Amino acid sequence: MAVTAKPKLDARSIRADFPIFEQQFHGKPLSFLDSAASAQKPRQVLDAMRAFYETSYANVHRGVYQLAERATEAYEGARQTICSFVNADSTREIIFTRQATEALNLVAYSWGLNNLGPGDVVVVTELEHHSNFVPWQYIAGRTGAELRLIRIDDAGELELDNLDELAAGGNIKVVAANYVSNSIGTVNPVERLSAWAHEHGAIMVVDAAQAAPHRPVDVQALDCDFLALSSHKLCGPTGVGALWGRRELLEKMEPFNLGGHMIRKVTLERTTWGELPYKFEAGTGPIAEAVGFAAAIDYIGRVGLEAIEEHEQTLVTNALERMIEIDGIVTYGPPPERRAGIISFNLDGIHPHDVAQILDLDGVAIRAGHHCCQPLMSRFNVAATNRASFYLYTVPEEIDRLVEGLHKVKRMLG
Amino acid sequence: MAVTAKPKLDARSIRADFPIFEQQFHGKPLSFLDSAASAQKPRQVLDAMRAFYETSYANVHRGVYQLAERATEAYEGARQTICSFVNADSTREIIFTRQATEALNLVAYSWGLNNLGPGDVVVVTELEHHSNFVPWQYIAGRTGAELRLIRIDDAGELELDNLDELAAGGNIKVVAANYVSNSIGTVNPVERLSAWAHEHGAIMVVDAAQAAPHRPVDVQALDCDFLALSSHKLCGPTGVGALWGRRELLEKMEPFNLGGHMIRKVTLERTTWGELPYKFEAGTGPIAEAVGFAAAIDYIGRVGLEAIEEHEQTLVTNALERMIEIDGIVTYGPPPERRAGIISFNLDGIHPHDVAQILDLDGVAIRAGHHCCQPLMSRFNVAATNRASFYLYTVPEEIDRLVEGLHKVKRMLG
Amino acid sequence: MTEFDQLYREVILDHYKNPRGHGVMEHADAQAEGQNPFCGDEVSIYVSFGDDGDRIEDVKFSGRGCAISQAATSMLTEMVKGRSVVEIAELPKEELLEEIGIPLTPIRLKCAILGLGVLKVALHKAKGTPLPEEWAGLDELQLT
Amino acid sequence: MTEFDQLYREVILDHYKNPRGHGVMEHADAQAEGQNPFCGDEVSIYVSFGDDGDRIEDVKFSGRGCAISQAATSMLTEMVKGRSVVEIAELPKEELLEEIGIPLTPIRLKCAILGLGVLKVALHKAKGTPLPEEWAGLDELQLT
Ligand SMILES: Cc1ncc(COP(=O)(O)O)c(C=O)c1O
Ligand SMILES: Cc1ncc(COP(=O)(O)O)c(C=O)c1O
Repeated sequence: MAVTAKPKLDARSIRADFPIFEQQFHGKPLSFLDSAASAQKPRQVLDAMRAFYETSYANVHRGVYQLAERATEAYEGARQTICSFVNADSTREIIFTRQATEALNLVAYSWGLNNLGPGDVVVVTELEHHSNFVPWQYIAGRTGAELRLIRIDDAGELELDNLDELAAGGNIKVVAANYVSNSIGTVNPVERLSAWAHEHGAIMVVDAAQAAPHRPVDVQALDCDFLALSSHKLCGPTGVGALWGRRELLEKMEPFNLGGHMIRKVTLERTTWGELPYKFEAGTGPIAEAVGFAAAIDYIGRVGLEAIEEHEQTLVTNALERMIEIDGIVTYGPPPERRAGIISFNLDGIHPHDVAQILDLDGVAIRAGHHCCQPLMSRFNVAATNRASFYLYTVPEEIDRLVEGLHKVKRMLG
Repeated sequence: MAVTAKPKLDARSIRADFPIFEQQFHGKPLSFLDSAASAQKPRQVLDAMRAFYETSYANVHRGVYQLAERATEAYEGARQTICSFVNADSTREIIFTRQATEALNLVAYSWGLNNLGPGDVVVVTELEHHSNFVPWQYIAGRTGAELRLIRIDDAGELELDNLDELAAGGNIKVVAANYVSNSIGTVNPVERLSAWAHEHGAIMVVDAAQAAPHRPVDVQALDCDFLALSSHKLCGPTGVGALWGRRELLEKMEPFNLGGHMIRKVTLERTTWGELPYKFEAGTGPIAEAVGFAAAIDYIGRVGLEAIEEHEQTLVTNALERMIEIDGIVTYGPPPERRAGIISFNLDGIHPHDVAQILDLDGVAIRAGHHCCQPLMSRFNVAATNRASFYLYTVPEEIDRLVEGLHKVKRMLG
Repeated sequence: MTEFDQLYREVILDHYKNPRGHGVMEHADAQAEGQNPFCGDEVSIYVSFGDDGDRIEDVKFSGRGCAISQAATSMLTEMVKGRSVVEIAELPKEELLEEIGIPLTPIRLKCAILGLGVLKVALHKAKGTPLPEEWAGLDELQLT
Repeated sequence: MTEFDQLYREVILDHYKNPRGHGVMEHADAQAEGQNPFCGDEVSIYVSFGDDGDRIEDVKFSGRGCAISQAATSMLTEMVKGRSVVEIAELPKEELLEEIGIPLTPIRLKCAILGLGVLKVALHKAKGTPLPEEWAGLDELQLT
């Protein structure tokens, strides 16, 4: 990448693009600090979908008439946008899915069911979201393969020293890891895991659901084999995500969902599969959602992912500094330079539900729970944490409000 | 159902709700006669989704804060709307999927993979859309079960006389049929198939993707076990559909996709599944799409499904009368009173692509192809047909334009 | 009254800060654990019956949860002591909710009634009292 | 010129109504079938080589398709006769498209080049000429 002038991001003017911030909650403006669960949507994305429905909507691919051609062009254009976004070689490697979860299930079922067996090992990390944990556990269970964990240290970073122990006495076939942890924000050394996976002849599956909104994701640089995305985390609509997969692998794989659009020829005796990527896209696709997904990628692309990452890092650094001064607070996760804009924490003795509830009464929205990471919660020996997460529309005052709110919680329930 | 005054539908005023009709194509107004592939969207649906994103958007279920509660309420409210729409007993029986195709795959994988084996028989009809054919063929293949076909007669109606022959020498486990054929509009006697399936101890799976937009669908009256829907066919957004399933069956089934939201507790050793319907809803759901789906159901509900059915029947009767006068035309399918607003036809010697292309030049959009029904095409010994399909916004002039267009095609290419 | 005062009214805070019946019972006549799948909170309930075996003599609970769930379970222990097993097995959740007396959103409702659900499971296991499906499955995890 | 005239210009209609090279070849030196997965159209191509084996002597085609695909395949038979196997194996689709000379949307493009693809498959099978993956898979269905 060329060296460019330092990226800048004007969160206040970005914020004006997001209609959700125009209303008040409990008589106060909204501090939405839960973007790691799902991001808000800018007008540009909503406009793109509406315009699509109003002027270009039809079912795609088979229609001869103009409207169907327009719709197909928009849908395939969105695929091209995603292809560039992750720096893939070809749009044939981009499969539209419902979200990252389904993308990961597609790999687990379609690759896993047919390639795993007794003696084989699937390695996941203790940091995984359930969506990159449970599918592997389930398919390993069905096929007789074994599931093993890369553990984390107390700072929430992967323990990579004993990887070779982990590999002992088994045939590693899959390594699955998230790029950024949604619970504690850790940025994982995916390149290193890919190299290790490939040394063992295993495939490397990357869950980039939480990374893609915050930093550039480049499948060539990561040298992985599969990568999963969700639109709704990066300011796009719900109902759509994508799987990138290495073509040689996708070509050898069985399809997952079956039905319309993914076939070549159907007879009673036998069905043959269509070409990539259609082989994996059964039924009517998330057409308008794909258009919105692409509009969101364009939107965050215009802001600049480097700028977004820097903005979040400034916020996290600042927030962490002020939060650790609160008496009895415990924060989880690595230092700011190795994490995305996510802070998980607990206030000693006060349940996260109460923290989140009291903050909400002041219009500050954070998440409280296990964040779909129960293995990680067990590791830290808690049932739940509070999580504040930042995004391109987060302004510094929201951190003030968060910190003030936490002081108030302590006064009330401490 | 109580006897009510004859339903009325004012297609012209309904049409004004659909922004797509405000533009021109090739300098002519749009006659959109491809609603069987996907319906256009009224402003009311687009507004509902936009308002949701602008005022109530957050990820659902786990958030303690107000915005998340609002979003959850809207999402679960949509589930309630669908529950009433199909007359299900409980919202626990309504599972959000991407579309009908995924709903059918869910049943084929989750029920089929674990309940089918050698000696078992899966029965589908020759009328099926690939989405209710290929999943069964694939899962039957994986499990060693056998796939058998209920054939159709020359009018495109199921041959039910020899059902018992079909059952001979095998253990019927699944009967899968569409309620309305998307290719030729046949309305199938699902109640009768359900009774037959249950006599044999089989489950009855109904693909209602094409029925639900056009006539009331009542899972109690149909007495089926599973039923699949797509939002985009009934004026709702893409990216969402639903599966209704009988609770006793759903409860005994393994999950399909795995990940966030569908679990109860995850440990390295073992994961337990959440309650219905969440057990089948891994990952972030199609939240805004569900809201739009419900808005579409409300919309067509206000117009009235009986009124829609009657309107389509008038159009079909009229169109068929005029079309059969065209020299060399072949139409497929049953008489108007036993079909939905769908007419498949061929103009002797002229390829459907050319027919559709020439009609498009006059702003008339019809579909040409196999309509994802290759087994049916083989039955009629054609590679493709033309298909004109009508919906609540179709006005009689569009039939004039269609018929005129067909005459023109004959002049040009005949 | 502010929203805060409504939600965390004095009696709730009192039960939260000084929970009644908090602790473990060594030789319980009935016992169950359960958890709220939405937040992962876990509660264990211990019951001892009176000599006739038909009455709840004492109830204790352990585990951790939010103020609402802790306070609600604490109130529950006071509410059920001395009442008959059958009566409590059938106790509508509304009775507990009335006692709690604060507006609850669906997600907080699950916190408030977790203890009651686990108590019903404990009675079901020890006495075979009916367990409506609303309450079933809470204890499914004891094996993990 | 109207859009109709553009799309169905005279030469297209002529080839469509009077296709050249339409028919089946009994003892073809090379042969393949293929289909357009989007519309289900099927085309069979038959080739006979000259005595040296390096040149295309004759080409015939059968199957059914739309005006565009029929006309394009008909034009193709005229275009390739007498040319070398290697040359046709490498023939860029643009050359055929230029000959067709009408604006094609992506979906009609597939109709237009189906015959060319099947021809390339036939040469590949008979002569082992390279088959770029753009053309692969067209004949996958011959088993069904
Ligand atoms: C009868 C029938 N079944 C299934 C489908 C598949 O619908 P979807 O693509 O929305 O899953 C369709 C739509 O084409 C249909 O008409
Ligand atoms: C790291 C990570 N993986 C996977 C997911 C699942 O995303 P989705 O629910 O959109 O499939 C999430 C979102 O919660 C996530 O943060």
